[in-house]
Amino acid sequence: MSGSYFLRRLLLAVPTLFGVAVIVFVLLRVVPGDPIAMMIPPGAGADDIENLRRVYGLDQPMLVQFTRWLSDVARGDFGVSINLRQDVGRLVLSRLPASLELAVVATALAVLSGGLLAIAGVYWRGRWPEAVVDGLTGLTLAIPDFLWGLVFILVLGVLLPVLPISGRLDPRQAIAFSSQFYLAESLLRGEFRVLGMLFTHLVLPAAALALPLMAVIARMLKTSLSEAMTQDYVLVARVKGFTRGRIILREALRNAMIPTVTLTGVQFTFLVGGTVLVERIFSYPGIGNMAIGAVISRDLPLIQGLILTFAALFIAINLLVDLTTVMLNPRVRHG
Amino acid sequence: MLEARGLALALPDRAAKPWFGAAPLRPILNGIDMTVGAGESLGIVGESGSGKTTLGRCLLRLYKPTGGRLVFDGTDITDMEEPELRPLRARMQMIFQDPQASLNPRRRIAQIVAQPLLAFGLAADRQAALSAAHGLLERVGLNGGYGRRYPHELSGGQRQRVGIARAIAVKPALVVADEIVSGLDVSTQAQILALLAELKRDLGIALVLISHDLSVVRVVCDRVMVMQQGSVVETGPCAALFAAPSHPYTRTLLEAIPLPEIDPAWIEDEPSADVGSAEGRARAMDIEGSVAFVTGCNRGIGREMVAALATAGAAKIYASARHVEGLADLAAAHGGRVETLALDVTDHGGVAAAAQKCGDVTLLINNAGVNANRPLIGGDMAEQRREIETNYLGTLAMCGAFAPVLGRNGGGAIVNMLTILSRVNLPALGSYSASKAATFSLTQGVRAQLAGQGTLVVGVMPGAVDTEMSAHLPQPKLPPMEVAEAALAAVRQGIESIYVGEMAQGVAAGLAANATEVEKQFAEYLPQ
Amino acid sequence: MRAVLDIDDLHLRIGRMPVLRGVDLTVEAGQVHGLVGESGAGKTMVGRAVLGILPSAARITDGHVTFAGIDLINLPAASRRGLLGRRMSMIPQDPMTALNPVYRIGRQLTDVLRHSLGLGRQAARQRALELLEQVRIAEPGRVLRQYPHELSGGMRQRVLIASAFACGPEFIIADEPTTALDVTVQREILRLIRKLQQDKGTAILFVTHDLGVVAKICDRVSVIHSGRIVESGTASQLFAVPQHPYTKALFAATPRYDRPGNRLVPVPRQLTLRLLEDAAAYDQRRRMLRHA
Amino acid sequence: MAEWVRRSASRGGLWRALAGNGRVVFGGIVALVLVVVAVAAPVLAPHDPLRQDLLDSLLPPLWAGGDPRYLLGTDGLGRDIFSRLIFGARIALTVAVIAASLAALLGTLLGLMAGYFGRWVDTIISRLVDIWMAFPPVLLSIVLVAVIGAGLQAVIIAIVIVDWTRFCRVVRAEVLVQREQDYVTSAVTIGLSRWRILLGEILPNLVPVLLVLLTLEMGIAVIVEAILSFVGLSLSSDFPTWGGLIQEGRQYVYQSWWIMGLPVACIIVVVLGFNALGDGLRMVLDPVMRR
Repeated sequence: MSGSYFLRRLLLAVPTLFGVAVIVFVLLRVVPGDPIAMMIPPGAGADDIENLRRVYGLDQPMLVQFTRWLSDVARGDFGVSINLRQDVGRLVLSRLPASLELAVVATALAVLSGGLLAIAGVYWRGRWPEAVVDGLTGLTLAIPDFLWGLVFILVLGVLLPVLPISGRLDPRQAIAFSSQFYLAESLLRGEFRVLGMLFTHLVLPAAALALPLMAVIARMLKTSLSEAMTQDYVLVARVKGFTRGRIILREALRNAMIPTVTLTGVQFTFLVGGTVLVERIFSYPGIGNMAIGAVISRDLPLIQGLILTFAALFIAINLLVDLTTVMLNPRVRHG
Repeated sequence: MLEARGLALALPDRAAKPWFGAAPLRPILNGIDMTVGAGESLGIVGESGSGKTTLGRCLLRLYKPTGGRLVFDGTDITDMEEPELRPLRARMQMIFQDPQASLNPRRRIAQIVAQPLLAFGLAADRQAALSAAHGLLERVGLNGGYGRRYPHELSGGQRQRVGIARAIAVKPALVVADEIVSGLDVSTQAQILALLAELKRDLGIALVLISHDLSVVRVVCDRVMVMQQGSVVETGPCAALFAAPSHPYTRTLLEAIPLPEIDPAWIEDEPSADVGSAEGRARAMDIEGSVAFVTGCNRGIGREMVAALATAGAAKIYASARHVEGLADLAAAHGGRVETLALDVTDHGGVAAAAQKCGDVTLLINNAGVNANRPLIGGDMAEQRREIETNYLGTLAMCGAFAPVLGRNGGGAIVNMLTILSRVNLPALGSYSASKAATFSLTQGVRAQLAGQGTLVVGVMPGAVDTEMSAHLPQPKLPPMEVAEAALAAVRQGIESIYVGEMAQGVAAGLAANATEVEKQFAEYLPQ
Repeated sequence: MRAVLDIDDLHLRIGRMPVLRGVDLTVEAGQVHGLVGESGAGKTMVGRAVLGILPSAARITDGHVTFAGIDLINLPAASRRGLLGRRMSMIPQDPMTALNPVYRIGRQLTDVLRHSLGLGRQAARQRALELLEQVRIAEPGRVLRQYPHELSGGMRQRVLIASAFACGPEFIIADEPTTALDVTVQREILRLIRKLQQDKGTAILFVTHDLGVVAKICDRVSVIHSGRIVESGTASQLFAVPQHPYTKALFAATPRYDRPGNRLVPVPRQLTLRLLEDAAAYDQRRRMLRHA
Repeated sequence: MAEWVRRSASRGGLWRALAGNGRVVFGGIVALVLVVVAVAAPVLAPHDPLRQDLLDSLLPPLWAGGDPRYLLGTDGLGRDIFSRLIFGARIALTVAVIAASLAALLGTLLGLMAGYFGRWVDTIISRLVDIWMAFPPVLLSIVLVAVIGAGLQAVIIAIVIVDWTRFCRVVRAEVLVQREQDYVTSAVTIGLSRWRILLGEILPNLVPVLLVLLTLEMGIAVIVEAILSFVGLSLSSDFPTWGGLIQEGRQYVYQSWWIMGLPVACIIVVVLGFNALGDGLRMVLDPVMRR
C-alpha cells in the first residue's frame, strides 16, 4: 500500500510544481520595472534595447514565452541570468550546497535540542526542569529566525565579539575545495582546522534557523509524549516493572514521534524558507541570499529558477516527512 | 409509519483505495426490511460492526441509502434532498450516543433545547421558545437553573436528559435513540430508561432504540430486531423472541449475557443450543411458503395469527370463524393470500368439509376456544359443555380431519393454542382450565400418533393474554401478537412445547421444581 | 485460607479530594475477588494503589497494603518494580489501547519475560508461543509477528491475558477487562480468565461495574461506594441475600432481559445522598482527629 | 444593545478569567501600549522623525553619555531615533491590524468552504494551498512587493496573499473535525440549512482558534513588514519604519549598535506580547480547558 501511496504523492507533486511555475511566470511578467533598461549601459540606443529584448525573448507573446521557458526547464535549461550573464542552472547548483549544509546543520541542531528538551520536560514532569523547558520553548517559539539572527549579530558578533557574523569562510584564508560541499569535504578529508572555521561561521545562522524549529519540536513532542504517557499501554509497561526512563524512551517515544514528525514537517519547510533571510543577514553565500539579490535586481530567469528550486525542495521535504511518518506507524504501513 | 424495504448502504473503503480512481464500496447494510408502527417501540440490537448505528442514521436519512426504499408517513424519502427533507425532520428526531459531542459546547442548555422550536417555527419568538425549553427541561427532570449552564457543566446523565428534551421538543412522531445509556452507570441508566418509558407512554412517540444491551431493549421495547454484519437475522415481538429465539446467533447472544445470579455452569460449559423456555425439539418447519389454516380468527390471538402468518410469508392462509362476516377486513388487509371461510369447529360435518376443501394445508392452527369464566362447581352445565365441545372436541375433530391432509403434504405442523392453565387448575376459571387440560393431554397423544408421518405438534402455553376472553384478568397481560409470533417461532424451530411470557415461564419452572407448591398458590384464586 | 493481598484502612486523595476512605479488603489465595461499584466509587484507584501506578496527583494518606507479607506502601520504588510483572500483574480495561501500536505482539510479550525472568531471546519466544497457545490463539507463530491493529479486540485481550499470566504471578488485578468487548467475546474472555486462574491458582482482584459479570466469575465480592466498602461477602451469599441498601438498589436498577416485568428502580436519591453525607461526615471526623 | 450588555454582564466570569491570566495581561498591556503610542505619536515624539541634522549624526543614547535632546541617540543622518521608533509603531500597528484581519477573513472563508462542502470545492482550495506551501513565504512576499511596488498597501497585500493559507489550513482541518461531531448531525435533524450550520453552529466553535491565530498573525505581520523594510523593498527611508531602522543600523552596527538594537528590541517585545496574548486567549476561551 505504501508504494502506491508514494507514487500517488509523487504524481501529485507534478501539478503543484506546474502551478508554482505558472504563478511565478505570470507574476514576474507584470513587473513594472523593465529589466532590460537596467542592464544596458548609458548611451545605448533604442535598437540595442530592441536587440536585447529579442535575445531574451521578451518581445514574444506571454504564452509563447511561457511554453518556450517551460520546455527549456523540462530539459534542464533554466536560461541565462540577465544580471550575472551566466547559466541559471549552473549558478543555482554552485550556491545550493552552501544552503543545504546550512539547512542540514540547523535541522540536526533543532531535532537534537528539541528532542532532548521534550524528553527532559516529560521525565521531570511537575518539577523545575519542566518549567525551564516550557519557558524556553515559549520564548523561542515566539521569536522568528529573522529576529534571532539579528539578536545573535548584536550579542555574539558585536557586543561580545566571539563569532564571525558574515560569510561562509574567512575571506583572508585561501582554501581550495574540489566541491561546493565545504563542510562535508573537510570532514571527509579530516581537515579539522578548516572544519572548525566553517563551523564558527555556520553556527550563528544555523542556530537562528534552528531555534524556532527546536521550539516546535520540543513543544509538540512533549505534548505527544505526555499524551502517550497517559495511554493504557504505558500503564501496562509500568505493571511489567519497567523504569520510567525505559518507558519514555522505548514505549512512548516512538508513538509520540508520529504526530511530531507530521506536524513539524510544515515547520521544517519554514526552516528552509527561512534560509532566504538568514543567509541575507549573515551574508552567507547560499541560494536564499542569491534570490533576494535577484529580486532586487529584477533578474527574471534567476528568480524563476530559484523559486522552482525552492518549490522542488519543499515538495521533496514533504515527501520525506510522509515517508518517515509511514515508517514509524505500522497502521499506515500495512493499512 | 416508517417502512424500509431492501435498505442498503455501501460506503467507500478508503483503506482499499487503489492507485487511481474511486475507492471500492464496502457494504454496511445489506437489504434491511423493517417497519416501525406509530407509537411502537422497536429495539435494534447487535454487536459492534453489526451496522445498527448506521441503520439508525439511515432511517432518519442522515445517510443516503445506496439501495432499497425508505417510506416515512407515506412519503418516499429515499432520494430526497436535504431541503425537501427539512419539513419532515420535525417529525423524526434523534437522541445521540455521546451527549457531550451532540450538544454544541458554545450554547447554553436552554438555547439548545429551544433551537429546534425556533428552527421549525413552533415558537412565536425567542422568548417563547426559551420558556418552552425551560418547561421541557423540567419535564425531563432538570428543574432549576440548568437552562443557563453550558453542556460541559452537566453530568453524563443530565446531558442525556437534555438530548431527550431536545428530541421531544418538536413533538416528533418518531425518535431514534442510539445507545443512549451505554456510557452510563446502572443507577443513571435506570433513571434514563424510566424517563424514556414514561415519555413514550405519555407522548405516543414511536421509538427506535438502538443498543448492544439486550436487557435494556427488553425493558423498553415491544418488538426487537437482531442484526449481524449489516443484515437482520431475526425480528419479532420481544416476549416471543426472548422466549424462543429462532436464530442461533440470537441464542448465542442471549446466552452470553451474564445475568446477575450465581451460575457456575455459565462460565464452564460451552454454549448449549437449548433454550430455557422450550422443551423438546422435533423437525422444524418454515412458515414462508406454507399454507395455513387458522380457526377462531374473528378476534384475539386468531386475528393476530393471520397477520403474523402474512408477515412471515405464508403462501396462503385460510382464516375461519363461526361468523365469517367479521373476517372481511382481514382478507382485504392481506390481499389475495387470505381466504375466509365460515366454520364452527363443533360442527363435525363442517370440519370434514373444510378438510376436503382445503387439501393444500401444511400448517394447522387450532385457535378456536371459549371461556365461560366459571368455577367447576356451581357453574352452568350448558356453558361447560360448550367449553368441552369447542376447546377439546373441536380441536380433536380438526386434528382428526386434517391429519391425512398434512400427511399428504409432507407432514406439516399442528399448533394447538393452549394456556398455562392447562397445566394447573385455576379454581376461578375451573371449567376452562379443565377443558384445556384435556386438550393438553390430547396434544401429547396426537403428537405421538402423528410422529410417524412427520407432523410437528406444538402446544402453546401463554399466560394471561390481552384479549376480550380474559378482559377481566389483571395486568400484566401479553399482547396477542406476541403469542402468535412465539407460536410461529416454535414451529420454525421445531419446539414442541412453548411457554410464552414471564408468568407462563415462571409457572412452568415452578411445576418442574415443585408442582405441589404451585398448585397451592393457584388454589388461592377462588371464585369471587 | 491464606491471604495474598490485605488492604487495611486505605485512604487516598487525588489533589484535595478524598477518593478512598478506609478501604478494607482481603484477597485470598486462588480466589477471584470482585470489587463492584459505579464510576467515581474509587474501585479503579484501589487496584492502582496496590500496583503503585497511581496518577501523579494521587497520594495515599493512610492505611496498609500488604502483599504476601510485604508492606507495599513503604516499599522502595525499585523493589516494587521487582515485584511487578513477576509476582503481580494486571489485565487492563481496553485491549484497543493497552497494546503499544507501534510494536509487534512478539516484542510486547517477550519483553516482560526477558526483563522479569531474564530469559534469552529464543527462550522468551518459545515461552511466548506457549502462552499464546494457553490463551487459545490458533496460530501463535503468526500472531507474534503481527501488530496490534491487525487483531480483533478479543484477540488483543487474549494477548494481554497471556502477558499478565506470563511470569506466573500470584496475584492479578483485572480492571474491567471485558467492559470494552461485545457480550459474546466477553463470555469467552471470562471463561479463559477463570480457567487460567483455576489452573494456576492465581488470586485475582476483579474490578467491574457489572453485577452480572461478578455473579459469573467471582468467589467473593466487595461492593464499593464513595471510597468505602459497603458490603463484602461470598458471592453466593451476596447474590442470595444482599444486605446493604445500596447493594439492593444496584440489583433493582439492573435491567434483566429475563425479567422484563420488573420495573427498574433507579438508586434512590435519598440513599445516594445519605451515602455521600456519611462520606462527608467521615472526612470531617478524620480532619478533626488529625488536628486534635 | 441591551441584549449585548446583558450578555456581557453574564459573562463576568470570562472577564475575570481573562484578567486572571498572566499571559493575557502581559499581551494586553503590550497591545495597549502599542495602540496608545501609535495613536499619540505626534504628541509623544519629541522631534520630527524625518528631520535630519548631519552635525548630530550617530549620537549615542542618553545612558551612554549622549546629548540630552536625543533620548535614544541619533542615526547616521542625525534623525532622532526615539521619534522614529514612536512613528514606526504607527506603521507596525497599521500593518498588523489590517493585514492580519484581511488574511484571516480570506483564509477562514476558504477554509470553511473547503472543510464543510468538501468534494471539488475542497479539491480546488486544497490544491491552491499546496501550491502556496511550495513557495518560500519570505521570498514570495519579497517578489510580490517587488512586483506591486513599494508602499504600505503593497506590504499589506503581500502579507494577505502569502499568509491566508495559515488560516485556511487550520480552519479546514478544524471544520473537518467539528463536522463529524454529533452536534452538527443534530443541527441537521432540526432542519438547519448548510450555511446556517456552518456559520451558526461550527464557526462559533472555531472562534478561540481564530482569535489565537489572529493575534499570532499580527506578530507575524509586524515581522514581515520589518523584513521587507530590511531588504529595502517596503517603504522609502522617508518612512520611519522599524525594519528600515534595522537596515540602516546594520551598516553602523560596529560603531553604534543601538541603532539596530533598539528597533529589534521593540519588535521582540511586540511579537512576544502578541504571542502571549494568543496563548492566554487559547487557555481562557477553550470551554473544556476553562472547566
